Amino acid sequence: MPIFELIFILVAALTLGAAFLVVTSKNLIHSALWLVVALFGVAIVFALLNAGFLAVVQVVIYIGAIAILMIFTIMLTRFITQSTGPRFNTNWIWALIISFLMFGGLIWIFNSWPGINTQLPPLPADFDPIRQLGIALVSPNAYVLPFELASVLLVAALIGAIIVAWERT
Amino acid sequence: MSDPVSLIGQWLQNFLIGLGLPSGLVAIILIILAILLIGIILLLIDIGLVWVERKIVARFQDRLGPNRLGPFGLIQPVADILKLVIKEDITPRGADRFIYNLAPIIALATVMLLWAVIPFTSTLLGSDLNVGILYLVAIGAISTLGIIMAGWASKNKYALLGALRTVAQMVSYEVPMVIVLLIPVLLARSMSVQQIVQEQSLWYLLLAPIAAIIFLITSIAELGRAPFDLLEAESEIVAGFHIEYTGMKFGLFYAGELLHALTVGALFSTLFLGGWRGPFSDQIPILGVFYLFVKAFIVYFIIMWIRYTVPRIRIDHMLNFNWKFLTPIALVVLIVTALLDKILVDQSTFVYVTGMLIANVIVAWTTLAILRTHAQTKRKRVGVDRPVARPELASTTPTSASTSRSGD
Amino acid sequence: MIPISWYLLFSAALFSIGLYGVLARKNAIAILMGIELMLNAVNVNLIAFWRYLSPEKIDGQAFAVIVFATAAAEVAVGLAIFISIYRRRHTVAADEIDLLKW
Amino acid sequence: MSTELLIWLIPLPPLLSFFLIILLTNRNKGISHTLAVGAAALSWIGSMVVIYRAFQMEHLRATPFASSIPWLPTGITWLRIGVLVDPLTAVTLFFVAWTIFMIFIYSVGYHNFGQPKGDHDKAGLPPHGATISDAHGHSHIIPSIEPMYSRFFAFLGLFAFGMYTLVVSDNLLTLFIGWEIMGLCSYLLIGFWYAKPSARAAMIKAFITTRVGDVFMLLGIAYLYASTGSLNYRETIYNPEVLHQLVQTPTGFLGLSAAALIGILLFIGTVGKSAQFPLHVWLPDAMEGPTPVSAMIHAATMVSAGIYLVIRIYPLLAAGMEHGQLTPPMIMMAIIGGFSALFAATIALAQNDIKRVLAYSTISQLGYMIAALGIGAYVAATFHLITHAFFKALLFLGSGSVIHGMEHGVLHTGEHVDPQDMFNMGGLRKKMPITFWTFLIGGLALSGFPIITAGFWSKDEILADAFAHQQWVTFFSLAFGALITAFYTMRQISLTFLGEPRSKSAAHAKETPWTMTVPLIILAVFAIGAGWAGIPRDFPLIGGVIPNWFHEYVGHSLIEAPETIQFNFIPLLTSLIVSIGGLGLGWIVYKQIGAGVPDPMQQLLGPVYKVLKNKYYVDEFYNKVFVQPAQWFAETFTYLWIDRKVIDGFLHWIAYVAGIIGNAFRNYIDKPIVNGFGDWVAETTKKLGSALRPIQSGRIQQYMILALVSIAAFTALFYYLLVYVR
Repeated sequence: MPIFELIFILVAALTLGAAFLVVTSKNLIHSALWLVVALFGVAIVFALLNAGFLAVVQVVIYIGAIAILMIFTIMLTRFITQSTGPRFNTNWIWALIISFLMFGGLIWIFNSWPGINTQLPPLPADFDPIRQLGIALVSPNAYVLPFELASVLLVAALIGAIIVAWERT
Repeated sequence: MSDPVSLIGQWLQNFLIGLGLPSGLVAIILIILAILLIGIILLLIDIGLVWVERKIVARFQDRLGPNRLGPFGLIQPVADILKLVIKEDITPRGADRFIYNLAPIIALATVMLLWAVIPFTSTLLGSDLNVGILYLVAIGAISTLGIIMAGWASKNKYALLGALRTVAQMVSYEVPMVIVLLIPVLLARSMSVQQIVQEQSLWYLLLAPIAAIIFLITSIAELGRAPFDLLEAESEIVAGFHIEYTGMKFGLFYAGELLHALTVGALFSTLFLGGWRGPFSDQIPILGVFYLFVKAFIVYFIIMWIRYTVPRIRIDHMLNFNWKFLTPIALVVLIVTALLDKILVDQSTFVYVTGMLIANVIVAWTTLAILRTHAQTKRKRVGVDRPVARPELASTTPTSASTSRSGD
Repeated sequence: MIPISWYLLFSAALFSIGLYGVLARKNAIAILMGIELMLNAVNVNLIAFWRYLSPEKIDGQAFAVIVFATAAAEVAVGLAIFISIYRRRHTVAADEIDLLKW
Repeated sequence: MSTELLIWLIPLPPLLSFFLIILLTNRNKGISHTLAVGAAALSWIGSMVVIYRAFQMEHLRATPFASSIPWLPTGITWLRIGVLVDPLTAVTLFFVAWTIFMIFIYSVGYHNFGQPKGDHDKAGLPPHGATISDAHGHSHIIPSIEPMYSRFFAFLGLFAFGMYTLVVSDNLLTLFIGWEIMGLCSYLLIGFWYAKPSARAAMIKAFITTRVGDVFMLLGIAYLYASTGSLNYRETIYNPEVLHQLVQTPTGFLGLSAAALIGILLFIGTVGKSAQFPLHVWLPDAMEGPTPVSAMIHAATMVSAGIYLVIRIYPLLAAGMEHGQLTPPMIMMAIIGGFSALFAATIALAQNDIKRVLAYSTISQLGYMIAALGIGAYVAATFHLITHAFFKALLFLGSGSVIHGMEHGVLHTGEHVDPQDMFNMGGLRKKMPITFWTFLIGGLALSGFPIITAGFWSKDEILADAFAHQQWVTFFSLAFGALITAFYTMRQISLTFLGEPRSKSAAHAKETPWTMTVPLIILAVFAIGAGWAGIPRDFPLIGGVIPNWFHEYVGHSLIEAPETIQFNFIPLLTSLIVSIGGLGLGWIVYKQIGAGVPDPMQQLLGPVYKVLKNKYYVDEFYNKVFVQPAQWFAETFTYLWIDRKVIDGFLHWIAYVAGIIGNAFRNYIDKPIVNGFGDWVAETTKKLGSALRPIQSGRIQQYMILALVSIAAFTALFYYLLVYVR
């Protein structure tokens, strides 16, 4: 069914374009908004991959929290009326070369992987990723330890962020 | 007979296939038609809401409200819309034009997107997402984005301040909101909104009253309505994020806010008041629409009631209230509910409900007791005479001194 | 149907764009955005591999969830640091925050 | 409680009070003196119980109260320490307990407890008085409380511990420990007012002088231990076999036997402690301390300890005595004792300080005892020790009371007179009646006033013994000493109490509080009554009315009880004549001395008076012979010649040579080779660092780019190496 291919190509193009604008946009707010678009595109890609839960979580966390916090920080840290100066540092040409090298290297590595042309397998009959994920995250045989560590990390980050940004008068 | 909407859909599908269109295209056409239909109905209701809001405000404020155009001023919203449409559309110099124009659209669109997962009847709903609850949260996050875009793109300091307040408020209140949203999920054992409604043979308001109250409070905060209307506080930042908007762009914000209020009512009804469930709603599904809207309007009325009764709170109080009160109590309620559910899951319905209720009452009572002692100590601390540099001045103006003290 | 190579190509491109942002942008927040893009690319890869190679196991998604948590923590701390730096030095340009040289 | 355990416990309360006061209650004067007096009372009660039980015992000599514990391991044997109460200990304990307890009580009043704090009083100086205003608005200066009151009681407590330890111990080692504790306490207490230079000098003098004796005593103890392997009295001194063996052992030193040498060494300790000639010089100076200290050290306890030691080791001293032939130590004792008795008594004639007179009197009386022991009058010496302890303590406390009363007068009148100078006193009998009567009793006891006073009986017994043993030199010197004693005693009493006041202060003197007078009265009772325990059986009229209990009882401390001497009228008449005569002469000479009149003795004796006044120039002699040569030796010989010239010169030479060698090393090895290499390394590192420094730009993105470029380069390299080269 060519419609999925179509959707994927459209979304991928949109996402990559938005990502490109994220890193090149002169205005940081625009960058942030393009980031939102790119993240939304990734969410759609997740949905296309039958990971609905992650797609929605992507929107909640990345757009609802991360992107908005970034915009918030941009607003707090920059005089919006002022010119923002040069976008790139002096080494941007090196960065460009390395990025292309990285892209080429990744493509080369993927290309040398024998499973590169794996086709989409059918979904299992009892496909219920949310239940599976929930069980996996709290099962002692699976990911309960990383999950708990992640929660500890989040709490530490929460406290750390408060301490770091605390304005001591 | 029992489900006219489905019948119509069936008929339309057959009709279009009869016209010789491919079935895929027909499905897409039908989906688009359904989306349009819901959108149009919602916008029409929105127009009605203008009248309802103005009329009820007037009653709260001991006025008559609009009463010139049409019976009971029913034509007044039309006049309002006409006024907004014919007003000059101003875009401030230096504004980020694209974002400036995009913001009101997002503001209204996100509200309407919420309706995609709200079930109208047992059969009639936009999409039965298996992550429906998360979808609601996600869309709420995007609505925040709309306000930020508006505030930033206006290139106005007040607008920017409003936007900053928006971020602080909405991101904060999302936390307890998501936590209490987990309680219906927990009780229904599903994140699907339809599933939650179907599980509510007994309203979750009875099983989780505290969660319901917290959800209502946080929803009002998400709405940005009084007492949480800091993002558009007229007396402080003129009009906040939509200060520069005129004409129909402002109209979109306005419509979005009104519709959002009703949407919150619908969500609250769905999650805690049984949604479309009511007498005979299983036999005659179309009755569900009626029940849903009746419940939604009741909640909407309550929201308005609060809005016109309670004054705006200060921003630090707003944040303290969220982080130091709502979030901890939401966590406690979640843990208590989860534990009780695990313990009582095999008991009879009566025991289950009573246990949940008692647990909620205990949590509420404990919270109030803690609050009372806290307030008493605070009052005592404030009430103590503090050493002052010039006592003769302190004694001459005792009232002003005491009021300024009680302020902190 | 879409073969996995499409997703891999997509994630590689996204990763490289993010890397460029990280390496080339002056503004520290923009660098953070680049990092987010890279993390997203990784997540796309994870989900794609999960979907194509072992949809019956949930490991890929679990990894992605933990990447989400890490990303959130990283952003929270990172932004707090930027605000703190901005208060002291009135800049968030990464190449001006160079007190730790020599 | 068993008697043995009780004996162990007797010394402990004062020690406990010492630590409690020092560590805890130093700030609170009331609690401190309560603790100290309470501790003294506990020890007193314990002593009384022990003495009562000891007096009840029939055969205390054969089976004394004794108990011991192993203390120090000495190879395969243990050095045991323990307690012992035999008759001698019992009677010693009796007067020790009483006098210590009385002195503790007396100290409370003497240091003006209950009076206000002084206006300008400083720690280390006697209190100068406080100004108060009475109801009529007049301001008076009254005596003020001692600033270091608690400290005084702490020291007294430690002192009492030392004395009790000395008395109850059953061996020479613990006796020596108690002895040395008392030495330390006398040092601390004589220098109690340490801000006075004279007090500092006196404390050092007392300490060093007694140290001379103590060294010899320690030698004696060591010799005894080396010879017998034990220090226990009952195993050595009271063991005939051991004594016999010691007597048989020659030492090769002046032909003395071991017993004699040990006895002499131990006796030298006593000479130091009991202030016999030639180590007597510290005692008069020690009057710088507070008067209770004088009473404690010079009457009741410390000097008595010296006599107690000699009495205790008497069997050792007398070992080898055959048919009245005195042993060398005894001859030495007789000579030193007799000489001291006469010598000190003559000095006392010319002293004006009320306490100094008593100090020389003490030396004199101790000389009596030593002399008595030297002629074998064991019981008489013990008897005189006890009676003397009581009446001399009484006299010291009485003199303290007089000084206290005078100080009151001095403060009242604001006169600048010495409150201790007898020529400033006079007529105090009306002002201070209790002090007068008790002092009179003490003085009469000291002079040996016939029949009623304890001093008469004890002194008479010594004279009788000397007469009976036909030691004529001793007899006459002691008799003459007794005459002088009676004379200066009367001189003291007359000058102090009789006649008219010779200063305004004396006219305004005031009786002291009850805490001071009550001990005086109690001691006065003993000053009279103690003598009745030892009235000879053959004494005319009253002999045999009271049995001569003392002679029987104490005499049994020895293995062979000394035989009762035959009664003879000559010594009795002698003692009557010397005492009445001395007193009468004193009365005649000193009955009326006006203010500002010089001492009649000055005209009577002429240049001799000057010699006496200056104590025969002994201090000056010691200064010339010992102190100044020692200083010259230290300053000139040791410091200037040996240290500066020889030792320093050698060291300077070594330093010079070392400097030359060091310079050579430095210039030819260290600088060019070691430093050169080190500098080269440092320089190279520095250059390298400077060259590489720009890499660390502080810009994180540059670091990342560098890292990624490196990764890319290394990847390419490894790929090339792994894939193409192989």
